[in-house]
Amino acid sequence: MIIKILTDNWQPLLTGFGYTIGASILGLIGSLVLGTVFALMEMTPQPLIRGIGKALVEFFRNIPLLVITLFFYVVVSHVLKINGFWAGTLALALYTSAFIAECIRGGVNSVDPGQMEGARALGLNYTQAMMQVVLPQGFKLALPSLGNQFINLIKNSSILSFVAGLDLMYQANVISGANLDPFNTYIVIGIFYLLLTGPLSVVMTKLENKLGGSN
Amino acid sequence: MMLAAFSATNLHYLLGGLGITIGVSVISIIISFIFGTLFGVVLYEEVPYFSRTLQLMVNTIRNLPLLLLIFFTYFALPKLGLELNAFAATVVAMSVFESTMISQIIRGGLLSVGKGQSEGALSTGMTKWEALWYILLPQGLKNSIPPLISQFISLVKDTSLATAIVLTEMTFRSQVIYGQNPNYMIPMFALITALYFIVNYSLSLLSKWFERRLSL
Amino acid sequence: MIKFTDVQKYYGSFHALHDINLEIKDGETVVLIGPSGSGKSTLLRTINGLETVEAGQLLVDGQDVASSKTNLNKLRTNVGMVFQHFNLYNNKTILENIMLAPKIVLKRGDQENRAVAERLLERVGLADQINKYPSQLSGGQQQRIAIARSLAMNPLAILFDEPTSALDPEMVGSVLDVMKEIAANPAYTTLVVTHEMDFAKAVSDRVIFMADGQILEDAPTDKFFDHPETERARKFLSQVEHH
Amino acid sequence: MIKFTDVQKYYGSFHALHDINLEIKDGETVVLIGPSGSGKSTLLRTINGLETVEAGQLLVDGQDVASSKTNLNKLRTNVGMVFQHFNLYNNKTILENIMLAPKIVLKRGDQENRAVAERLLERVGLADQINKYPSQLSGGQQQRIAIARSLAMNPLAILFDEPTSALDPEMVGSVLDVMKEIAANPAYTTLVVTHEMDFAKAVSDRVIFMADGQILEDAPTDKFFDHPETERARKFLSQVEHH
Amino acid sequence: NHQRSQAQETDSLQTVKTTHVMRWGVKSDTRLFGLISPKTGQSEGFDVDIARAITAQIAKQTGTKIKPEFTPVTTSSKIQLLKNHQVDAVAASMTITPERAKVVDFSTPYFPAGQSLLVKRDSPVKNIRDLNRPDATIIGVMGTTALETTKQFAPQAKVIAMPDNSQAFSALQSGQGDAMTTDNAILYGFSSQSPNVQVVGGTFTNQPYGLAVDKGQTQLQHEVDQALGTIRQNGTYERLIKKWFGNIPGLDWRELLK
Ligand SMILES: Nc1ncnc2c1ncn2[C@@H]1O[C@H](COP(=O)(O)OP(=O)(O)OP(=O)(O)O)[C@@H](O)[C@H]1O
Ligand SMILES: Nc1ncnc2c1ncn2[C@@H]1O[C@H](COP(=O)(O)OP(=O)(O)OP(=O)(O)O)[C@@H](O)[C@H]1O
Ligand SMILES: [Mg+2]
Ligand SMILES: [Mg+2]
Repeated sequence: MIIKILTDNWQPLLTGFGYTIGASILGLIGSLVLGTVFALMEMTPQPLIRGIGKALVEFFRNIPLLVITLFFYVVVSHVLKINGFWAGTLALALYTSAFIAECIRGGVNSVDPGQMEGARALGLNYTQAMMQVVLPQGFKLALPSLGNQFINLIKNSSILSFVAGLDLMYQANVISGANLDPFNTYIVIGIFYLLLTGPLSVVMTKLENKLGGSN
Repeated sequence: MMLAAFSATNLHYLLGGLGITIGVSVISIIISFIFGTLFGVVLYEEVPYFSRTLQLMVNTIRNLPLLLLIFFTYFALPKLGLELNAFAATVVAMSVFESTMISQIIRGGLLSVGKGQSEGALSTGMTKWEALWYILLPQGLKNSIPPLISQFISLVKDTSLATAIVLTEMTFRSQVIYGQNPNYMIPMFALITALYFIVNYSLSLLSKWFERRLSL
Repeated sequence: MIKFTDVQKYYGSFHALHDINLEIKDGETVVLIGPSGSGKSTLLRTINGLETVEAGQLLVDGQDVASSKTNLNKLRTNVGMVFQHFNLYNNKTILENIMLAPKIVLKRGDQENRAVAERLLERVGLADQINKYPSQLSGGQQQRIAIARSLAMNPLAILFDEPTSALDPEMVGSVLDVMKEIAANPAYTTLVVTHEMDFAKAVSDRVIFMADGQILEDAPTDKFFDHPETERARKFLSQVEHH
Repeated sequence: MIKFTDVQKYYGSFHALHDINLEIKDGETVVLIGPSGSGKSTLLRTINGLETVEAGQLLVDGQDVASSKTNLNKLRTNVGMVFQHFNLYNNKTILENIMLAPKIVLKRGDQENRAVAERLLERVGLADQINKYPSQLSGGQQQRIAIARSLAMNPLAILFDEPTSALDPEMVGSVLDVMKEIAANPAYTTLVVTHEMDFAKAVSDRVIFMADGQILEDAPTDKFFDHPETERARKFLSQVEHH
Repeated sequence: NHQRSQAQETDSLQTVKTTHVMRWGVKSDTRLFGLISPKTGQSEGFDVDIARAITAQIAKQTGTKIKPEFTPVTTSSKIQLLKNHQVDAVAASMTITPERAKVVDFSTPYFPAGQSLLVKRDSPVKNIRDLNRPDATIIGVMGTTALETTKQFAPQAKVIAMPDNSQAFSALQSGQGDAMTTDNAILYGFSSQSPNVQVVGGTFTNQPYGLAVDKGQTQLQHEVDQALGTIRQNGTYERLIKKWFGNIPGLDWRELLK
C-alpha cells in the first residue's frame, strides 16, 4: 500500500520534499539573521531600541503563524508580488526569528556573569567583552535550543499547504484527495517529515547531553 | 468602509470563534497536562522497556507537524472506526501532540531538581516513588511552570491550524467575514491579531510573574 | 557493623574501587581521607546502596547490600547520610524536612514525631528556625538540620561526606561541634570523609587513607598522623597542612 | 596608591559600606578579613570600579574612581583583579586568555605579547599548558593562570578576592606560593581578601578587619593577631582558628 | 455511535430513517451555493436549500421524520467525509465526473454548471485561448475537475491550486494569477459581490452538478433521485433557482431550468 503510494506519486512527493527543504533552509537563514538582530536590540542599553526589539519579539511570538502567513498571502501580496511559497517562507522566517532571538538572549544570559567581569576587570569595554568573550559562549550555550527551533521550523513549514506552497503537506492533500487513502498517504508524508526532523533531533539530544555534561 | 467590518453581526460571529478557540485550548491543555505529566515521570524514572517504548513514541510524534496529526485524526482515523467531528478531532490531535511536548518539559523539570534532592530522600529510607511524590514532583512542577506556559501559548496559537478541517474557530471565522468583502481583510487581520495577542500575552505575563516569584 | 570483602566498583570501564577490604565495628569513629577523586565518596555511597558494587561482598548490619534481595529502603533507615551540599528538601520547612521520613517510612505518630524533631533541633541549636525554608538559612545551619534529619531516623551508623567543605569558614565550627558529639556517642558508628585534619585527629579512632580507588593505609589515628607508612600519605599530609 | 575618604556604598536601600577611610601606599601588602557579608568583596570591587560608590571620594593612582570623567577601562589596566572563581574566558585557550587584553587594550604587538605571556606562564609554573582550555585544568592551575593574566597587563596594584577558597585543599599551596612572590615584590601594591590566616600572618604588612560594612580595625599584622582591639575581631579569630 | 457506523456499512437510508437525521456535507465558502453567514453561523445557499427540500421529500416518501444536519466540507475533503461516513450525502457544488462516479454514486444532475473564467475588469483576457501562453498563471481550486480541463484548454499556462474558493479568489485579487477558473455559478457568486471582476468567455465545458452518496448506497440514491424529480415537478426547484439566481447581472435564471 505504502509502496504503491510512493511509486504512483514519486513526482509530487519529491517536489513537496524539495519545497519543504527549501522553505526550511531559507526560513532558517532568514530567522537566524533577524533573530540575532532582535536579540542584540533587546540587549542594548539604549532604551528605545531595546523597547522596539522587545515589542517585535513579543508581537511575533504571540500570534499564530497561520495568521502571519495569511496576512502575507492575501494582504502583502497586493503590494509585493509574492506567491504562496514566498508568503509562507517569509512568514516562517519572521515568526521563527522571535523564538531565535529568545534563544540567543537566553544563551547570553546564562553565561556566567564572572566572564563579563573578568574581561571588564582587565580593561576591555562592554562591546569588546561582549564580542570577544560573552557572545561566543552565549551562542554555544544557545545551540541546543536553536536546534530545537530549527526542528520546529521544519514542522511549521507545513503552513505552506494553506497557501498552495507546493510543500509536502500540500502534496499530501492533493494525493489523498485523488487516491482516497488518507490513512496511508499521511503515513508516507509523516515518514518524509521524520526523515528531516528525526536525525536533527538525535543530533540535538546528543549535543544537549554533551554540553550539559561538560558544565 | 473598512469599519463596516466591525458590524455587530460580524463581531458576534468572530467572538463566537474566539470562544471555540479558547474551548479547544482549555480542554486540550487539561488533557495534555495530565498525560504529559504522567509520561514525563515515566521518562524520568527510566522504567525498564516501558520508558524506551514511550520515548520512541514521544520522539516520533513530536517530530511531526501538528497539522499532519490533525489531518490524520480527522480523515484517516475513521478508517479505524474512530469517527470524530472537527472539534473532537482537533482536541484529540492537539492533546496527543501536546502531551508529548509537555512530557519533555516535565522530564526536564524533574532533572533540574538535581540528584541531591532525591539522594537526600533515599538516604532516609524513602522509596523511589515516595521521593518522587514528596520531593521531586513538587519542585519539578514548579520549575516547569514557565516552559509549560510557553507551550500553552503555542497550543492556543496552533488551534488556528484546525481551519484546515473547517473547525469554525477564530481564524476560520475571520476568513468567512473577509470573504464577504475584501475591504474587511485588514480590519479582520488587525482584530484577530489583537485578540490572539491579548490572550497569549496575558499568558506570558503570567509566566513572567511566576518566574519572578520562583527566582526569589 | 560494616564489612567490605574484596569489593570492586566500576563506573563504566573506570575502576573506581579496587579490592576494598575493610571492617568497621559498632560504635567506632573512622575518618576517611585522600586526594580528590580517590574514591572516598564512592566508598561511602556504596555503604547505603546509593552506588551499587560490581563484585565482592559488602555487609551492613548483617545484610548484604549487593544482594538484590536486600530491602535497601529498610537498610537506609539504619544508615544515615550527611552530604557536602546538605540536600535538604527545598520545598519543605525545617520541621517538615525532619518529620517527613519518620512519618512515611517509620509511620511514627504525629505527636511523637514532632517531639523528636524539636528535641533534635534543640540539640543542634536551631530550635527557633522550625518554620523557615532551607534557603533562608546559612550553610552551617542547613548542615546541622541535615544532621538532625539523619538522627531522627534513629540510625545505627551515620556517614558524613565532606560535611564542612561547602561552608564559610566561620560556619565550620558549629557543625564540627555537633559532629563531635555524635562521634563520641558509642550508640553511633560514624564514618567521616573530611579534609579537616584537626577534627580527624581530635575525634577519630582510626584513619583510612585512600588513593586511586585503593585503601593504602588503615591505622589508628595517632599512628597514622605521626608515622604515615606510605610515601603517598606523607605527600598528601604535607600538602593539606602546607599553609 | 589607593585612598578612600568617607566612602559610602548602597545596594538599593542596603548600606553595604559605611564611612570607609583607608589609605594604602605603593608597594604595600594588605590583607582584608572579616565575617561573610561584611563587605570585603564590595570594598575590593569599588577600587576598580566594578561597583560604583554613592558618596565620598575614592582615589586610585591619583584618579577619582567615582567621577564620571574617569576612564574606567584605562584605570582597570593598572589595577588587576583575581576572583574567587578565576573567571578565565572559557572560550579561549590559556595563551589566548593571557594575550587578549594586552592585544586589544594595550595594542601590544603579537611577538612581544606572546613572549610576555610565555614568561609569565613559566613564572606560575604552567608553561606546558598554553594550548589547553580552562575547563581542562584543575582549579589551582586555573587560578595561577588568572594571576598570570592579571600580571600581563603590568598593573600597579592587584586585588585578590578569596583566591583560594574555591580550591581543593591540595591545590591551595601552589596558588599561595605565587601570591607570596607577588606580595613580596615592592612593584605591586597588593590587597587580599582571604580566610587563610597563616598566609595573612606570613606575608601582609597590615590587616584590615571589617564587619557590617565598616572597618573596625586597621593595624600592623603582628599587632592585630597578637592583640586584636575589638571584641568582634577576637570572636572572629577564635571562630576561624577554632578547629 | 458504534451502532450507527455498523448500520452505515449496510444501508445509509436505514440509518437515516432510524436516527431521523440526514447528514449533508455542504460548502462553507461558496457564494450562492453554500456560504457561512456570520449572522447565523450556518451555511446558506442553493445547495443547502436543495438539501433541505430533498430531506423533507424523502421524509414524506418514507413516512418518517427526518431532519437535515449540515457539516461544512471543503472541495478536497467532501469525498473523504462521504467515504468515512462522516456525512450521508453531499450537496457541495460537485461536478459529476466518471472518475468520481467510480467512488461515489451521483443523483441525476441538479444544476447545469460549466467551467468559465473570472478576471479583473481591466484584464485583456477575453477567453481561455488568451491564456494559452507560458507566462500566464491560472488559479484553480485544489481537488476540482477544473484543474484538469484547464490544462487541456490552455496547455501552456501554469496552473496553481488553492485550498478553497475564497483563497483562490483572494489570490486573483492580489494578482497571484491572470484568471481564476472554476464553475460559472461560483464565479458569478464572486462577480455579484465584487464590482472589479467579471466573468468572461462563457462556459467552455458542460459539467453539471450532482448530489452524491457513498458508492453502493443505491437505496438512498433512489430516494434522492425520486425526491429530486418530485421537487422539480411541484415547483420547489424553480422557486429555489429563482431565489438564488434571479438577480445575477448577465445571467438569465430561466436558462438554468432548461
Ligand atoms: N557517577 C559517576 N560516573 C563516572 N565516574 C564517576 C562517577 N562518580 C565518581 N566518578 C569518578 O570516580 C572517581 C572517584 O570519585 P569520588 O567522588 O568517589 O572521589 P572522592 O575521593 O570523593 O573525591 P573528592 O574529594 O573530590 O570528593 C573519580 O575519578 C570520579 O571522577
Ligand atoms: N549586587 C548586590 N546586590 C545587593 N546586595 C549585595 C550585592 N552584593 C553584595 N550584597 C550584599 O552586601 C553585603 C556585603 O557583601 P560582600 O560580598 O561584600 O561581603 P563579603 O564580606 O565579601 O562576604 P563573603 O566573605 O561571603 O564573600 C552582603 O550583605 C551582601 O548580601
Ligand atoms: Mg567526594
Ligand atoms: Mg566576598
